[in-house]
Amino acid sequence: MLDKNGIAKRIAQELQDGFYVNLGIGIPTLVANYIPEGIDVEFQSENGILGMGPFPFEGDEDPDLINAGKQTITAMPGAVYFDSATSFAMIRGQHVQLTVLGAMEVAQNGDIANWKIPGRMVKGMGGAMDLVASAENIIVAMMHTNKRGESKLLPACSLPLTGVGCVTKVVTNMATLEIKDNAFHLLERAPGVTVEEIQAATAGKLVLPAGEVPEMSL
Amino acid sequence: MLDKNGIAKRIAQELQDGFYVNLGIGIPTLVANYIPEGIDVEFQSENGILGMGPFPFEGDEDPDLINAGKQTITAMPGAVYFDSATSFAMIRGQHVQLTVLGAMEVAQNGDIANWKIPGRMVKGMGGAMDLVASAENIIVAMMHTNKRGESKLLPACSLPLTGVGCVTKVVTNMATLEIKDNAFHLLERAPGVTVEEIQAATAGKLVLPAGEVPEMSL
Amino acid sequence: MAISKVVANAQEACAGIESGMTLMLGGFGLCGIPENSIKQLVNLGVTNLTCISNNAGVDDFGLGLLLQGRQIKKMISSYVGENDEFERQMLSGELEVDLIPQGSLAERCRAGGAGIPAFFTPAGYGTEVGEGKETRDFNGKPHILETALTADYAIVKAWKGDTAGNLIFKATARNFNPMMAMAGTITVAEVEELVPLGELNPNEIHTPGIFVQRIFQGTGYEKRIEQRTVRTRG
Amino acid sequence: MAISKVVANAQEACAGIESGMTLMLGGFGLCGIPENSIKQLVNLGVTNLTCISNNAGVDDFGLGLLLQGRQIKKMISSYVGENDEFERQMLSGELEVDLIPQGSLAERCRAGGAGIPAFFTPAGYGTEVGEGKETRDFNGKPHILETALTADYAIVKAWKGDTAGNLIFKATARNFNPMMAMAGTITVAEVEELVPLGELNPNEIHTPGIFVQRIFQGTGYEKRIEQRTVRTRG
Repeated sequence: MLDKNGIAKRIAQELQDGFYVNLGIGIPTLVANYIPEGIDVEFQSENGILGMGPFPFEGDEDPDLINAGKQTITAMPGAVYFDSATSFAMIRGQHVQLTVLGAMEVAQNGDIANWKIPGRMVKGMGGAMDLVASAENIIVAMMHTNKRGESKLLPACSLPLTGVGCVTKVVTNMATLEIKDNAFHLLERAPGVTVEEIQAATAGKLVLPAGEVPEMSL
Repeated sequence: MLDKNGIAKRIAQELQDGFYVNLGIGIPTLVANYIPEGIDVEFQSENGILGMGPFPFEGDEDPDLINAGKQTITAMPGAVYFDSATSFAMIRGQHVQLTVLGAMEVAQNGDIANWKIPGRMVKGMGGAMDLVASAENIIVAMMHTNKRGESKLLPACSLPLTGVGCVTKVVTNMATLEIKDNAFHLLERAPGVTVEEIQAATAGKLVLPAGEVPEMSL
Repeated sequence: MAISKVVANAQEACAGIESGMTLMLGGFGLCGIPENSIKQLVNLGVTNLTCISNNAGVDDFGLGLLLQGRQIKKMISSYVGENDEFERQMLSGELEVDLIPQGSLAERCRAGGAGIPAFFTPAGYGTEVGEGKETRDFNGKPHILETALTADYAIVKAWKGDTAGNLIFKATARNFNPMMAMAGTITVAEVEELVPLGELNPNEIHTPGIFVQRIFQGTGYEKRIEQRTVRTRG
Repeated sequence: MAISKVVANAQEACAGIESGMTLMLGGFGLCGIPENSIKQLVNLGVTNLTCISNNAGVDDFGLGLLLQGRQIKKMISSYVGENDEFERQMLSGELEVDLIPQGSLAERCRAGGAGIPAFFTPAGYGTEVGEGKETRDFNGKPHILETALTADYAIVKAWKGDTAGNLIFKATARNFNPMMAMAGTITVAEVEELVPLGELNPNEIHTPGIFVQRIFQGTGYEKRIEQRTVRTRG
């Protein structure tokens, strides 16, 4: 079973040289800590920076320099600042090659719900709806089940949708899954997790590969 | 009868303190030479400058600094450069208070034609269609008749239109006219021009004021 | 001579703002918000405001101050997760809320300023956001029609500005400020530093002064940090 | 580490451009045009091009060079008044021409780069430009629906650029270059000065490198002036 950092580490393997990447709040943010050797990527934060660097050293925080999670950050050499319209021109115009988002629910057809629990949590969608409607390569990073132990990989989302048919891959604490043909296709098991455990924790349609299910190599 | 500079001088009287102004190619460009005392205006050129100044001194020409007529220009203190999309955001968004344009024909309903003579002259509309479709205050600066002596103030335009029902005022070598209620309303005579001469040179519906027609004071 | 937009302070800059008006307020979280003008709105005591702003501040800062005083009737935002009072007023129905995808919010403000009354975007298709909106496929992909946003007053915060209203923003404090500056019938800009005409490089200006009607140099910027995140020195 | 976009020269930058492709070329008149790349297009001898560019150069410079060699099948422009060969080919029917209002051209390129497939504008309503296009009233005023433009290659010219493809333009040589940079499947940027990473102020960059796939430092810029207009010293 992976922890949050493990999920991030696994997703970092999806980074390719030359990718511009948007990382959502939460687990996705951690992906930046595991960029593979010899790979050049740049991180876009939708509030208006490309070339986002690590958190500042204590005392170096600049209130005018934050990421989309409102955290203080730094800028890498070659970074650039821009306004919100330009930022979403990058996103909507598909200039960002990889988007990593958290989710409350993912459906077997690629639907995602991550912005609203009616009558209870009303935080807003922020940039998530633009991201999922536009990106061609969307990976969801999340726990396989919620706090009550219920599967977050569903036949259909029960919560209000953020986007339809858009998620291409899901990496959880238990598995890596590809979404296609209206099903979750199991690609990898997390270390120490059995196929049976994944089956039990997946409410949506799960398709197993012909042979063995490989364990993630992290 | 006015010459081109006279027309420009008369139009300059329409400038008000705080106006952003777009001047078209030709006679309109000359308006900048006659800004009334004590009035602050700024000239926008749609190729990407606000705060356009006079032509440069010989030897100071910068090929990267031109106006929409491709003429070398200078920038005033407080000037700003921007891209074409932003430039037309200013125009389309009605942030420019006065637009002065040349025309081949103006109709009594405010239609204007100034970009194309079918089968003969095909230069393109440039920014004129955006300007006339957006501006609320459009003055046409032109000769009252064409080279063949035919009226350019018509019941209806015969040439392909640049915009519909948009011209609010016309200043020619002979007169100042307001367009409203589907007619040209004569406001002023140019020095030495009689009402009869204006009537003879105006093919569209001409409405005379109740009393005397004042002569322009230049 | 360039047109001067200078006013003395937030009081003069906010003159004319009345109850029931629609305001745009720049900023992302607490970053790049017009602190001086927000305080003046509290002082003015205007109510029934419709506020268009990406966020709603925190309970005791930014737009949260207007929420505390029940000055806001309706918020148009993309994310309001940092404000308990907001959530309370929203869930209780005291506050009308229109939540909009962040990119659509930015583009709708720009459109409002640029004379584009409506545009198609894929964001929100198939979700609550798309309900009741016109849908059309382009290149085989569904899009929804979104309309422009404008405001009686747009209130923005810049780093530097000159007397002609030209603005330069700093780092990610730029965010929504440039588009909102375009979309106000009256646009108020407060700046950390107001400089004389000609001091800003015309190549480096983010918001041309034509979009700004009033500018003043603010005072006492607090620039509160919402999430102070640091790493330890190695 | 930022992603490097550097190629050696116009030859490498234009690799892959083939006959029949759609190209966007920045510039207004002869101001801010990609001189090196245009020469390389002449060298490549590619034909049947669709060129999207505000103007068509003059007879012996800029896009006029491609017209002389009959390399262009179709031009999409707003104003072509300075080119006799253009007018001859157009009136004789050798050259297809789509004339577009300048603001719509700029906005359609931006839309293409920004994932906005279509938008409404008042420009061209009631004229030839509006014929056959969807019309709709907003606030009592008629508008027409215009669609986004994209290109196989967008070729732009900047003043300074860094290895990550970030661009800064000079004065009015900016014009169409930033929007076209957004709208190319492959965007080529030629710059007068290519600087190392970190040398450009991230606050002053006009075109973020994400929009640029290839960048090189051009040589021998002629920067021809179309209308040299001066005043005499007093």
